[in-house]
Amino acid sequence: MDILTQFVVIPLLTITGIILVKDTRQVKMVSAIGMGLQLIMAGILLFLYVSARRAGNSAEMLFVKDIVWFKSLNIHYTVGVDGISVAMICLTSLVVFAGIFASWEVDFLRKEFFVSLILLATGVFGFFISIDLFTMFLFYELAVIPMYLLIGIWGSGPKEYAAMKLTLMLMGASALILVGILGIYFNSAPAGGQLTFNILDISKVKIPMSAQYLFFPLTFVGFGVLGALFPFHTWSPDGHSSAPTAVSMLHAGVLMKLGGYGAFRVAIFLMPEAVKELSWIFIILTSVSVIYGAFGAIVQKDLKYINAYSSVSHCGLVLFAILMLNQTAMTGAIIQMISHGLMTALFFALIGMIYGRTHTRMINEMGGLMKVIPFLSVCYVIAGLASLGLPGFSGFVAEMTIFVGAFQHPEIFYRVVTVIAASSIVITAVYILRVVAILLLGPATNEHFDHFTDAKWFEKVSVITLICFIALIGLAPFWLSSMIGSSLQPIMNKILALNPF
Amino acid sequence: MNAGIPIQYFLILAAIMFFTGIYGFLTRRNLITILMSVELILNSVNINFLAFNRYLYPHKLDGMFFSLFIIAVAAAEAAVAISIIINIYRRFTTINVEDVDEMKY
Amino acid sequence: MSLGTFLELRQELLLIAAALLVLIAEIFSDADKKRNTGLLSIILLGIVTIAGFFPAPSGQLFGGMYLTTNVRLLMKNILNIGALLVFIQSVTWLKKEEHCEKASEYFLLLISTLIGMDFMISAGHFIMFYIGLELATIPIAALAAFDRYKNKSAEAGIKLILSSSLSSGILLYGLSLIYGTTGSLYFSEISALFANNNIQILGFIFFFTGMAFKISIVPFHLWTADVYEGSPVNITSYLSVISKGAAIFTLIIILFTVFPVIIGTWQKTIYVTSVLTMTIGNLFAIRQQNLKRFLAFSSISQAGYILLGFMSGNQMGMAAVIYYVLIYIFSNLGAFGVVTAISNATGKENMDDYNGLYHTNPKLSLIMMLSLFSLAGIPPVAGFFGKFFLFTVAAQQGYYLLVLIAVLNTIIALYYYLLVVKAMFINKSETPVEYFRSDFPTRFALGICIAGIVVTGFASIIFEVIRNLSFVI
Amino acid sequence: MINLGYTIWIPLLPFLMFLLLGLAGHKLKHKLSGLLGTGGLAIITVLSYITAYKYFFTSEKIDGAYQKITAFNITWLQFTDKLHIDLGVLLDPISVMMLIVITTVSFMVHIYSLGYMKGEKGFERYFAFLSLFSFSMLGLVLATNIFQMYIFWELVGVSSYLLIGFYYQKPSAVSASKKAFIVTRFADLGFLIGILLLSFNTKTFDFITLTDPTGTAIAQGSGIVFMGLSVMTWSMIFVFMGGIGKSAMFPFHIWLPDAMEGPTPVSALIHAATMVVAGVYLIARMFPIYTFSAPVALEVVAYVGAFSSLFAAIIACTQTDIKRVLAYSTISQIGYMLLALGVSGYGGYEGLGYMASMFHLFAHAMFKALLFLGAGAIIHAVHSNYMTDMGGLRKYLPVTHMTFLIACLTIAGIPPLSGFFSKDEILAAALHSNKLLFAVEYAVAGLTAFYMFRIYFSIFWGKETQYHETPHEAPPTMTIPLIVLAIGSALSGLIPFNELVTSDGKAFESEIELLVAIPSVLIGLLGIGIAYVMYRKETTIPEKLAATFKYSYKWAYNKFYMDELYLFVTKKIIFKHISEPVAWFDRHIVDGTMNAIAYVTQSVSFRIRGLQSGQLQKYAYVFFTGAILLAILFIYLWK
Amino acid sequence: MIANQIMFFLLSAMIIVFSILTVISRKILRAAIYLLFVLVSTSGLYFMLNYQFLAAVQLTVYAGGIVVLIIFSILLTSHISQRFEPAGLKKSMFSAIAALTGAILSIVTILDYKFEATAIAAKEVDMRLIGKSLLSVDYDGYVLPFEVISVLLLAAMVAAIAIAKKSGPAKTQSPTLKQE
Repeated sequence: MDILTQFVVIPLLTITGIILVKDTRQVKMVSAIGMGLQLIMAGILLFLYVSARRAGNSAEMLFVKDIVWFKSLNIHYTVGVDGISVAMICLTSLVVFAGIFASWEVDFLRKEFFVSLILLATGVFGFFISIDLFTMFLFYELAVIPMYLLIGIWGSGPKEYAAMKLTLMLMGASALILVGILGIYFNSAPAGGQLTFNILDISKVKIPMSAQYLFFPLTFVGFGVLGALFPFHTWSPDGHSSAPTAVSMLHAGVLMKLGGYGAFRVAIFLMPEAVKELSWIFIILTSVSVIYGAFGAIVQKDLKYINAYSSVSHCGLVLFAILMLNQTAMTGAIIQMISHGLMTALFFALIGMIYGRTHTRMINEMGGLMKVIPFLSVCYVIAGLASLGLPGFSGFVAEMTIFVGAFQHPEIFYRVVTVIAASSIVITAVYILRVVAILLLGPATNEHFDHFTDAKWFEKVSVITLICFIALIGLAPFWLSSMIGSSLQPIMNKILALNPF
Repeated sequence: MNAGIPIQYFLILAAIMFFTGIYGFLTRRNLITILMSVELILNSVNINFLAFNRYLYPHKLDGMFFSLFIIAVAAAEAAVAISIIINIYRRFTTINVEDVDEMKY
Repeated sequence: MSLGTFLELRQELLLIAAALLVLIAEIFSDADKKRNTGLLSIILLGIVTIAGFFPAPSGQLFGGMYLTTNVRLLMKNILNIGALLVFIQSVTWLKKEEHCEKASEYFLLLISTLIGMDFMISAGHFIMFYIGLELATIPIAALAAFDRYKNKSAEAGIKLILSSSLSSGILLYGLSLIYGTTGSLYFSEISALFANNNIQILGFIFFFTGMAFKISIVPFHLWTADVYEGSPVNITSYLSVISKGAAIFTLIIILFTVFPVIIGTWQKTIYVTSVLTMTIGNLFAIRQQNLKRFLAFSSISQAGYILLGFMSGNQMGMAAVIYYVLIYIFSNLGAFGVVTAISNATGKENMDDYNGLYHTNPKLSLIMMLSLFSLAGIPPVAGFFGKFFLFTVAAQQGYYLLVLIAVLNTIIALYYYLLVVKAMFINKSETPVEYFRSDFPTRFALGICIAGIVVTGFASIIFEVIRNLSFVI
Repeated sequence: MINLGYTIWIPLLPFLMFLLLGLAGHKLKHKLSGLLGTGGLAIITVLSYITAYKYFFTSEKIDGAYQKITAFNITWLQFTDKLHIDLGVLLDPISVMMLIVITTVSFMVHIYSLGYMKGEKGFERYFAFLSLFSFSMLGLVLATNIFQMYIFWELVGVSSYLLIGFYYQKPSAVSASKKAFIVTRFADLGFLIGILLLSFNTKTFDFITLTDPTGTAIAQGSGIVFMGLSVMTWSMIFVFMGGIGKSAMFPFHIWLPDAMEGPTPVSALIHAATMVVAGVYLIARMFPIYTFSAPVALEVVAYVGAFSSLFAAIIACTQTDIKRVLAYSTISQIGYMLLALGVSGYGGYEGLGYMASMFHLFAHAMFKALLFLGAGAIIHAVHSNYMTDMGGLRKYLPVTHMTFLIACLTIAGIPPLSGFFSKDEILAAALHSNKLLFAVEYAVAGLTAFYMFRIYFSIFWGKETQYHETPHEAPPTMTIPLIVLAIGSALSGLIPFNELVTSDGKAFESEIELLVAIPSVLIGLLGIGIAYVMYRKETTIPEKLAATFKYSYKWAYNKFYMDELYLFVTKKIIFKHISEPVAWFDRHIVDGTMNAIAYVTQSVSFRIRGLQSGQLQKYAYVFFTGAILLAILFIYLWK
Repeated sequence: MIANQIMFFLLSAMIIVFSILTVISRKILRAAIYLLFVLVSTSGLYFMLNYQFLAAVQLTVYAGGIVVLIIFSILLTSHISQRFEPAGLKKSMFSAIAALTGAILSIVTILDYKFEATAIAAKEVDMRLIGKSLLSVDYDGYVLPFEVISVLLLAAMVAAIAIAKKSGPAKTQSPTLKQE
């Protein structure tokens, strides 16, 4: 079996294992082992990828495996990775791994919980390795549905409402995507010949402009919903706030990245001409997302809402950057995805842990936690600092790459919008520091808090793993950036060749 | 036998009968009269078939046979319908169609 | 009659033979052994089903009155499989005291409807088609009214038989007009003589409404919900999958072979009605509490999606429709199987009764969930593939707007499917359905459904086979 | 070429120390962690002095000019072929000078803190943060490119945030730290935009390329005009915005006085000697671009500096919290430096302002750190920040008293202390360039002398105050740094800056301009005299004066209501009129739309239920009319 | 006006009048009788069209079978003298409009079309031909439908039995009639 398919197979085997074990206590171990293995696999993949590139393999996608599936429609099971997918796979395995540990104390229907969680992960992994639009779409939908159960069963607050809203909005998004990919499919051979779902093959032809005008907005908005594009972001705050910890982590950390990645792989990559013509509309929307999300976060009282809005803002930046059709900005977008994935997963993990102790997420009901649970609080501060783009953490690298890249755009409109988007860094600082100040600093407000215990070992595993990687990217971004950049190079060349500015 | 009568006459007659049957189906309250309306409808179709057959395609017998089978089917249908109607009467003690509406919305 | 003729006709002949055997068994068996006729019917139908998979020659019999091709055979096989599943699911219900003596009638009627459907599919002549249609309808009406002591059952029966007679009246009127303008009732001759004139369109529309009635296409669907609710559960599932599937098969065959000339008209017709069907079906389904009624509306909207596959007059559309019906049979029978099992065990059919079902009957809940997801078109179950191909067909013809409407409708559909999932998995209940162990037939049938739901999608070979067979309609 | 590669360890060592103390500090003994931090700093102080020696006295000069040496450089993040962030060490006169300043002051502060922070909870955290700060500050001054500078610019910001909020359980400290961070962050946005503009025009971040007077970067970009100013000017103004924020110039000065909530040694290090002069350093670093490409921006620098210095000096006269007075004094002095840069030219004597600015920076670092540390010793002794609680302390704190006096004299510009020389040269430079600014600076010089001696007299002389416990002189760990710094302040005037730190690296001749110097000394003495009269003994003059200039006093006392203005902007405008409406909009309009869709679907579903009436005939009616309508539609309407 | 035209119009008038009476009569038994008249008149039309066999079938099966069945069922379920409430005005109005629209639509469409008689000579429809066609397996032979309809009739019979058959102990006693 090829290495990429294993990313789907290992979770499935893990699920089987979970179903088979009798003792519910072993469920956790099985999941942890499975996802640990997955993490190791991701590491191996990264290594293999980098060494293959070093060895001079300049194919656009590596480890390509192509199996004809539905022959008559030319649907293939095609997997392959470039630097971007490798990065996303690593991110996913990290977040899932951390998520398993963050949900160590789930008791209610434990087996089902971990099965759903890993099923969700399967969908995400499958999505990232696919280079066939059909399988990509299949895995996308696969990832959405476990979400419903996870939020609906193990969530809190108005969980049923939130779960339903989230699912329906995401499926609505997938409706647009479906129409989009069908449109792409039927225009994938304008000069006659075999229609195809293969992204690489489609990218070699020019989809007729009339089709692009129709299908670019559809696919972009479709994936944009998942990427929390204004005004379709509203599933995100409610969904996050009701979801259990690990689900929030996975959701904000990984699932929202499907949006950015998909928009990049499908909407932008396949229809660059339309991007050039229509990007201004979406640039406006995304920059609204960026600013709006940040402002929205300022006045929220629920920790998860704050982070949900912050995710809107950060993910808006991803979509913003990929629309720039500029290698640097796109590199930044990919790094931002990874960075945001890690940061927000960390945030949600911490919020979950804090909630597990205080049983509230309202910041004004808490205070002075730094004194009682220093470890978690310090981690929260670190997450906050990373989120506001402090150098040394991944957020800075991502944001700066985006801003510098976007600012190289030859048209003044795009540069002005870049400046507007850049101003979000200040607003981000405002809401992050507000939370830190109210939640962690100051005198302890509640006597009950005094007997809290600090993080347990599994919580530490979860949190430290994430922090390490955030810092790793922040301190040594060059390898990631060059890996992604070199993967983007051929794509950009192709786009620019088709579409010279 | 039918000289001087254009085919349209038959067709119009059938149409009138057909839509009278429809009207009956839509307005009669008694299940049995509704069934009778159905018979009107089927009868009108038969007239159509036969008229077409005789006027336009007299060398074949499709229309006639179709009518024949329609009559047979109508009989079977009527039998089953009537047995159900009787059952309805036992259950509801009425065969007023408007009262047979336990299930709705 | 040569052996070849027999082989071509074997589906129908075997079914007739089966019907007669059941009848004889009924007549000559003791009163206390009558329930064995159920077993006999299942075995007989099983034999027929298996026999259907042996290759058979294509061709026409009775001067073109009866046509058989591989794809028609496949359709019959699919219906047989579905019918067999319904048969198996019925066993538990028929064991009840008030039904056990009528078991052989039950099976006899079902087999005769199956005969009707097979003739309908194989028809090469409108008389054959009409008789098949009625044979597939009239016994069903009796079965709907089967439960003699329930008002709702009688009501369902009368609603079905009267509606269907009205619809067949209109259909016949349409056929008479078509006959009047073409002079033939043979499919092959009509298609050649068809011109796009008003009277023929009128005839076509009337014909279409008759079929639309069988498929429950809006606005010809109104009988559906009431009949589904009132009928015994197994009859409901039979109606919703087998009857509907047969009608869909027949309609697509007739549209593709008899009316290719007016493809523009029927595409428009189907465009309008499919949008209506999906939307209205979904809007009604949202509010349903009774699960049978709920599944009735869901099956209406499913019919709307299936219509998308009609939009292209080519074999791809044909294949997509057949494939979807196959999946739909498995999915819907899965869902109905669970409803049946619970209804048999507890008599509960309302959504509230399903609250907390997962905690008492996890397996049934999971089957229900998978079936509903398949109906909703969620991967990895087969419904996803089926829907995708249907949409592909419509998109191929450039009907992107229609596809978009359809996909948006699947969201509404997903909403109400999730309501059931929510009831089973999320809601809490003071008085949940007690744990019970279903008997073997139920489990067997559900197992097959689940296997079908899972395998049909991933095993692309199934779709490819269907598609290759679809070249000759 | 001399080998200076080891200089990379100068910033790295504190970073390692930070990691060590941050990750494992809570497991170490307090004393050990303090000593570790201090020891690390001792090493890099020595390294810095060696580097300074090597650079100034052994490095090769070309054309008599000091060269910019890139001692170390790696590419950290590649954006495009030309644009990349490097991390490295750039040595040139100003960065080497800053090395000396930072390591010296930091080292002193470390030693001082060992005594000052003794027994505090979070001792090791404190030293970890200090190490982080040292790392960041050193990285900032040694930056080889503007983006590296921005990175460390942010990092010093966050270290400052962490240190201001060191007493995290004290609400005032928490809000002060938050304020400091956000205000500077806002300014940094300007810096970032400036960088973006600059890089867009010049396609480089590299300082050497950027500041080469004959290079392409300076030649480029000045042509494009936007709103009357060249793009280069705009970008330099934006870059300067970052400087305003960090250096607490008007209107971003408001965070600095509040920042005094942090431990006093922190104020000495960060908010007096090093971080706050980063703005000055930034302008000095970019100076060739300012003079050649963006003279207008340089003028802006001058005016902002002049205004801030005057403005802060006035406020300083009215404050009673000694740390706040010192904070305003810092603002005022930094205004001086910026003014000096703003009026400077490039090369030779033209660059007098530049040299003066750096000179003043150096001197200021010494004496202001000394003042703060002295203030710390005082606060340590009397447990209060307010001079109303103090008086007559000269008896109790002799060492502190003497060193404080030296510092006050230095800042007042009394010869032969260092402040005299540096201030004199600033004034001279201003005189040659802009008479108005020159006049302002004279006034500020007087005010400075006045307010410094105001606190000096209030603390050490003034009324005899009764203390709960008799104040004690600080321990040697605290007094030794005072003495060292006092010596530094006194003697640093002797360093020949005109030979070492000049705008083009070449030495030039400069001498005391008596015409400028004598009046300035006199003005200083005048200020001291007034303060002597008013505060030497307990008098009512201050109250009377305050009553006379009631409104202006009140305005000045309330810092011209700048804080209130900021509060208004943040609470009223951002929170009330932007964020809350946004949140409301999101809940009700955006979310509401989604809910409305669901609601409409539901209610449509309810409305049309009549269709399914249960009436067979109604069904048939719909059936029939449906058929008829379809027929009409497809026969007559849409064929 | 020749005899057959008179005949035709007479039969047509009867059919139309009695059809209408069938659907509006307020007495159910009368309605059934009117229906009988309609069916008989129709068979007259069949005679006119020279389809004697079918006319005979019409008379026996329809008039003799179905109508009798209907009358029986009427007797089982209604009082003979029972008068119906007339259909509601709204209902009649709407139904009439719909039916009229449909009728107009159909008639207009039918009249729109030019029917052209075939030139091929008509076949003499005698019993032999009918019998042959009915049992022929070739083109224009109807043996298959003929066979299948026997299944249909069997099924209908079984269906009627299945509905009527009592099975097991009744849970609820049927409220009125005791049949069988």
